[in-house]
Amino acid sequence: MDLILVNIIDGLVTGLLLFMLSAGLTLIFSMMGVLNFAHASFYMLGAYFAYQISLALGFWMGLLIAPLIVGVMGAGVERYGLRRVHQYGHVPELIFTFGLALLIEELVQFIWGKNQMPYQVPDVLNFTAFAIAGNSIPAYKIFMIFISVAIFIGLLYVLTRTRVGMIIQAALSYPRTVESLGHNVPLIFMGVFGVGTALAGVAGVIAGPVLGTFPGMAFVLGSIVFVTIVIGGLGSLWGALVASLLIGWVTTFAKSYNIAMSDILNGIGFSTPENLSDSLWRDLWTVTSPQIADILPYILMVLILIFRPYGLFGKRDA
Amino acid sequence: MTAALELSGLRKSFGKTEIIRGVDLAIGQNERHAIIGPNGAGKSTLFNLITGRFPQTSGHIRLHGQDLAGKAPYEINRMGLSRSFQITNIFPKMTVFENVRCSLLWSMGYKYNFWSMVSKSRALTDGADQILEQINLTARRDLPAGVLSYAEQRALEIGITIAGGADVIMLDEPTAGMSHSETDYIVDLIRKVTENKTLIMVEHDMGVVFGLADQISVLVYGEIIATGRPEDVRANSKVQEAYLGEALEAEH
Amino acid sequence: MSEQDQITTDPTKPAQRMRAGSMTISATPWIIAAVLLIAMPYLFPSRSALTIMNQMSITIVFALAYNMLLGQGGMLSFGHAVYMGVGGFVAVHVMNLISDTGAPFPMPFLPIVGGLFGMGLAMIVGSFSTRSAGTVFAMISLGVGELIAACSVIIVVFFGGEEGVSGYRDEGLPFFGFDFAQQIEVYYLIAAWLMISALLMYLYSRTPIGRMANAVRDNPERAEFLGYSARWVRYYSFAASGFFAGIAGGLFAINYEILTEENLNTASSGVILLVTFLGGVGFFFGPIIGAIAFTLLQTVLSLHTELWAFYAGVLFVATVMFFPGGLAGLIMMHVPVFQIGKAKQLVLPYFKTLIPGAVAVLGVSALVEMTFHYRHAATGDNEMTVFWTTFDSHAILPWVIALVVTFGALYLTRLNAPSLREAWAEANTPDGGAA
Amino acid sequence: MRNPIKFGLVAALAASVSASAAMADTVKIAFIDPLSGPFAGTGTNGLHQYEFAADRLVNEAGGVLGGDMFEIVAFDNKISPKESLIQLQVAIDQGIRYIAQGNSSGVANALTEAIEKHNRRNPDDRVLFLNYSAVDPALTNDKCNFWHFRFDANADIKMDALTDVMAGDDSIKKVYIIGQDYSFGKAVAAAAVKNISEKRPDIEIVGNELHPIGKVKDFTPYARKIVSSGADAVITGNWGADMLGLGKSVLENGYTGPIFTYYAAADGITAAFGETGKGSLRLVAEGQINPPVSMRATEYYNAFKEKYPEGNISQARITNVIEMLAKAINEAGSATDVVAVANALEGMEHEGLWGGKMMMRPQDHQLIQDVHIHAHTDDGITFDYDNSGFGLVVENTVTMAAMDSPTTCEMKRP
Repeated sequence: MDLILVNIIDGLVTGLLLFMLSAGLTLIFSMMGVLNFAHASFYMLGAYFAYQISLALGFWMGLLIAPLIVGVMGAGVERYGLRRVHQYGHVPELIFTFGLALLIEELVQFIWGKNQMPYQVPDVLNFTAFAIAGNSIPAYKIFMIFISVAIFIGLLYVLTRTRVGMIIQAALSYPRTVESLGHNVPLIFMGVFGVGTALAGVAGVIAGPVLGTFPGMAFVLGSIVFVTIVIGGLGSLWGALVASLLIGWVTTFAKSYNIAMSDILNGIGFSTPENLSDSLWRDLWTVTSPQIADILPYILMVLILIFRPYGLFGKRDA
Repeated sequence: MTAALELSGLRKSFGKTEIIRGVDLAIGQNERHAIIGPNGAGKSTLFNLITGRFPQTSGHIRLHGQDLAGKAPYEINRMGLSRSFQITNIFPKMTVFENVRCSLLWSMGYKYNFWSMVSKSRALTDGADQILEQINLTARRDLPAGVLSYAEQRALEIGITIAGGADVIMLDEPTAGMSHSETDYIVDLIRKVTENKTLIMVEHDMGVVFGLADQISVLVYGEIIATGRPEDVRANSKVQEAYLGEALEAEH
Repeated sequence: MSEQDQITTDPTKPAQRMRAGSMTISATPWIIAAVLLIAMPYLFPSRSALTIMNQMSITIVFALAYNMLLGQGGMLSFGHAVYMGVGGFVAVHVMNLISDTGAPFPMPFLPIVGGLFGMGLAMIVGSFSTRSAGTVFAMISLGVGELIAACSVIIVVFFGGEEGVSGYRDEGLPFFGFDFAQQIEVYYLIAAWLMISALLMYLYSRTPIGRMANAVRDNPERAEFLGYSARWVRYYSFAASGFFAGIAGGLFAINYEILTEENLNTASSGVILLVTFLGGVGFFFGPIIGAIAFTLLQTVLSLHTELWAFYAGVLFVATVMFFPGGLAGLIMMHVPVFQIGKAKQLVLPYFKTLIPGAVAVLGVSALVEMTFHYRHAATGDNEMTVFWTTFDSHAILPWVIALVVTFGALYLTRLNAPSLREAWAEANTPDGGAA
Repeated sequence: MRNPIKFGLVAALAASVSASAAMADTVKIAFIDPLSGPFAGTGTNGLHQYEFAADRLVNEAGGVLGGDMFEIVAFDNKISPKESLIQLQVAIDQGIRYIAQGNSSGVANALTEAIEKHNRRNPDDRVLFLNYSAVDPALTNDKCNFWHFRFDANADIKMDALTDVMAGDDSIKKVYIIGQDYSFGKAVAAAAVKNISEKRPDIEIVGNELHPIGKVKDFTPYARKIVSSGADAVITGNWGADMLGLGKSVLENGYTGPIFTYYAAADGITAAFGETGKGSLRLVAEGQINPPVSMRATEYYNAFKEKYPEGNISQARITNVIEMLAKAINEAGSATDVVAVANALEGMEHEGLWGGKMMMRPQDHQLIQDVHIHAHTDDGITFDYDNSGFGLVVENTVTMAAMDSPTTCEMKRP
């Protein structure tokens, strides 16, 4: 019972982190129709910039400045890269971001080398907030929850209460109409791209110290972000939130409880073969839930796409 | 003799809004039937229902007596119904010749054939060339369809629509956005290529409608208020009142 | 048969003249390719050259298969390595079966086994993924790719875990006396399969279903109203692509005698997308160029610099940004110029712009290498070699020289670019106004 | 249209492959390991250690066979088995007879099989495989061959040593085993279970599980399970980012006991663990760095640090590879007759630079040597890793570990 509570908190942290990435991605997708493969790379840049800044100015300045730099870079990529490729169609756009992701990874290795960076949790937050049955919850995790929730509320406020937000929301559903109403859609695109990547940057800044700051960090997270927004429904902010939390909890619980395939198979009436080690099916019998925890989201996505192609909350067909 | 196309009690709602509100209509073999009506009357929706682009909410559509419920567009096409689109809908990257050849493939029995070369079939090549001749695009044969002029693209669209040999042809505003001379050209073309076929068309241009159609149905707010020969419809007071009057006045 | 066409159609019609012409030249590239493939080992007899050429050939088959989806069918797959991989794994298992049982099975037919299993898997996955093209297809392909790749370490019985599955290619039934122990024999086996598969894939694109694949790519709705189910057309393309990907897998099994997790993972799927796009999806021969260029980058450039992936990334992004038609598109841009007969006019402007341009590119890469060396090389190890010149990367002079050369070349390039642009426009205008 | 291009490109390829053609009087060693991609850090550091060892231990001492110099030729395999096989062919074509590789047992497995096939099919240019780091036990058991020599202690030997030390610690009652879901992770888990149940049947194994390799973003759930299982020792074979992620997560979430592991040092990991890992991390490895065993070792390390201030000697065994190869070549009297060199290596006894005797066991070509249990700390560190002040200090030593351990190898000699 205590462990369930701990897992709920852990899953929440994972889910909210995922949400910060997927929120920007889903905004970018729904406005511009671009599946930005380089999104996780901006997350990585956020972590590296914050690390570099924290060496000179400390963690908090890193948290402030790094996302700004990432956002400006993102806007630059939109202005000078994507906008040019846009005229060729969606597939070249997607492939452009794919190439960009490779390039950013190479660039990071070029500048910072290939080793893990010693980017640490700031001392102020390096203590145990509270413990549940011997499981300590680090204060930094509470801080991560706080930041993510603050960003979600801020995003919701901007989208629903401000003029810019109204235009963006309108552009989510009716991109062409908004354009014909005389709004500077390219500028909005650039802005949304910048803000989306800056959000990814924030995620990188706060995740870097706990999940590690290394050149492979974008690749590890890369495709799972797509999975999230596809499950949630492309273009839906709420969908992104629900899917992020869903994935956070599903993977956390699957890892925490050793549900063995042999138990499931026994439960539905198959009996374990006697000489398991010789059986052709031995690998199936020995599968446990932690082994497959990280591929569960992919299974979920494929199933959702087959039965509900527009995702949980999506309005438009993907 | 069964009607070529028969609609009975056809309804379609989008959310709470009912766009088609109970249409009953029978179109006979080899009839040239025009559906007219003011903007927003549901003409294109009706077209899309018949061709399986949307499922109907209730009612029946029968092609040569066979119910089309639940049939996908390609199945309906194979039963002998072919359509054109209001917005030009061709294969812009392929050549004009290939556009037509593609539309011949199914009806010539090639189906999902992956063992014979299309260029080796004289029947295909000759068939496509004949159609090009009919629609006067032989000179444009090897150009990508996307670079043709608007009128030429419309002509190609009609060519694609009739190429498969369907006996029920549905044209959605074939002369929309054309100049006078272009319209005359297309009307002649339609008359020529729909010889001995059933033609159903939606059209705004009254000149085209009265020049081409044997029968006219007037669709207003999702209901057919009148069906009949052109002169009867023109004389119908309900039509005059609802729609035709102003349209005719505007034309004079 | 083509002669008959010519007799019955009217040769005075310009369009038919063109088509008749294209029929007669179409066999030439195939003959040249075959002759080249036969001659290649005489030019480059070393085993490593053979190995690299084998790798190229396998990549070409795979890239062509991939382009059946992307270029001809308009389907973007992020998990296509799976079909090649599974075909390859089955091929290795069959190879082992041959070794164990001594079954009389000649190795040259092994790729067919791979192809059939690749196709079988594609038929299963395609049954639910080809319902639409676009994002849904792309995401299902990503998901399925990840799933099967993850299975490769979990289902050890079939995929052999991280170590993979290996076998011996020389224990099959000798084929006309060849047992395929030597690289050169394997080279000709793979070359033969390359010719067969490329030809089959080319012919496939000329069949009714191949033509309809293009039609569905451009306008699925219109295709439906022509009697074709867009879904079934996609399904056929997908299955055919799976078949040829499986053939490539079988060839991989013969060449390397081992298949591992890397044959299935998403990185391999990404690479084939890069290869195909780099070569150009719009032309049948595009992926061939892409496969050759990428193999050279990966295998040969990486012998010379650690930064090969960086250069590959730059090349790739630049291609997408400036030449969306890929390398093949770049080549085909020149066809009209040759047809008009003004190609000669381009030689001098090209010379004047591209030479400084090339120097500038090399200069920039030298600067990149020097920066990298300056930052990452061992202390005291100041000596470095770029373009066969050895110097001290910590001294000023080499930097000054590199900078001056680079910027000078850049300046010259910019200076001459407008005249190239003019010459290009001029060369593309036929004499006597519009065509 | 494509053919002239193909021709041109292949011409360029041939030119560049043959540009670095063989020179007469050097003994070339191909170093085939990742120099680009995620594992490039480890690979590059290994390359530096090879180059340094060849220069200092062989070339500065006058070379082998009265003046032939060692040269390390680097090949980037991108940690891909396929690329490794291509690079192997390139290396053989350049006249290289010695192949050194270590990162990833998957690659090692592909290479050892390819080399065995190559040597059988091409008796004129056979090569030897000097495996300096791939520790999958199968390589010197079921999959052993005459051309393969392993200089690192394999996973079973290391686990044997590790559990010897654990067996002596009575405070350990509950052990949790966790590893990456692939051959090495499974081998570690199996060896741990076997050894513990033999040596300390009273220890309860409270957890034994595998997680996907390189895919776990957050190890917290695993850490929770470990903490709530009440384990007072953790055994893991994790390496790279998976090691760092697991270790940090376990320690941050309330675990205080020892973590016994194989690879949790250098390449940024020591620095990233820093203070967090002190008192918990225990590494099993050969080669004693701290405290230094001799003046010679100290000088060697200092010279290395002078040349590579950012580098670490993280694979001490590389010096053994170089020294033993040089000895074997001299003994055989030829660098090209690899059968003679292999015969000389078989059964060779050697006094290592980092202390201790070692012997290349002839039955399976596994080097038998001292295995140490190190602690991650900043006390008593002469040579730290990652310039972080932290490093490894030897706590326990098992001399000539697993000397009489059985092997299933059936060596076929030419």
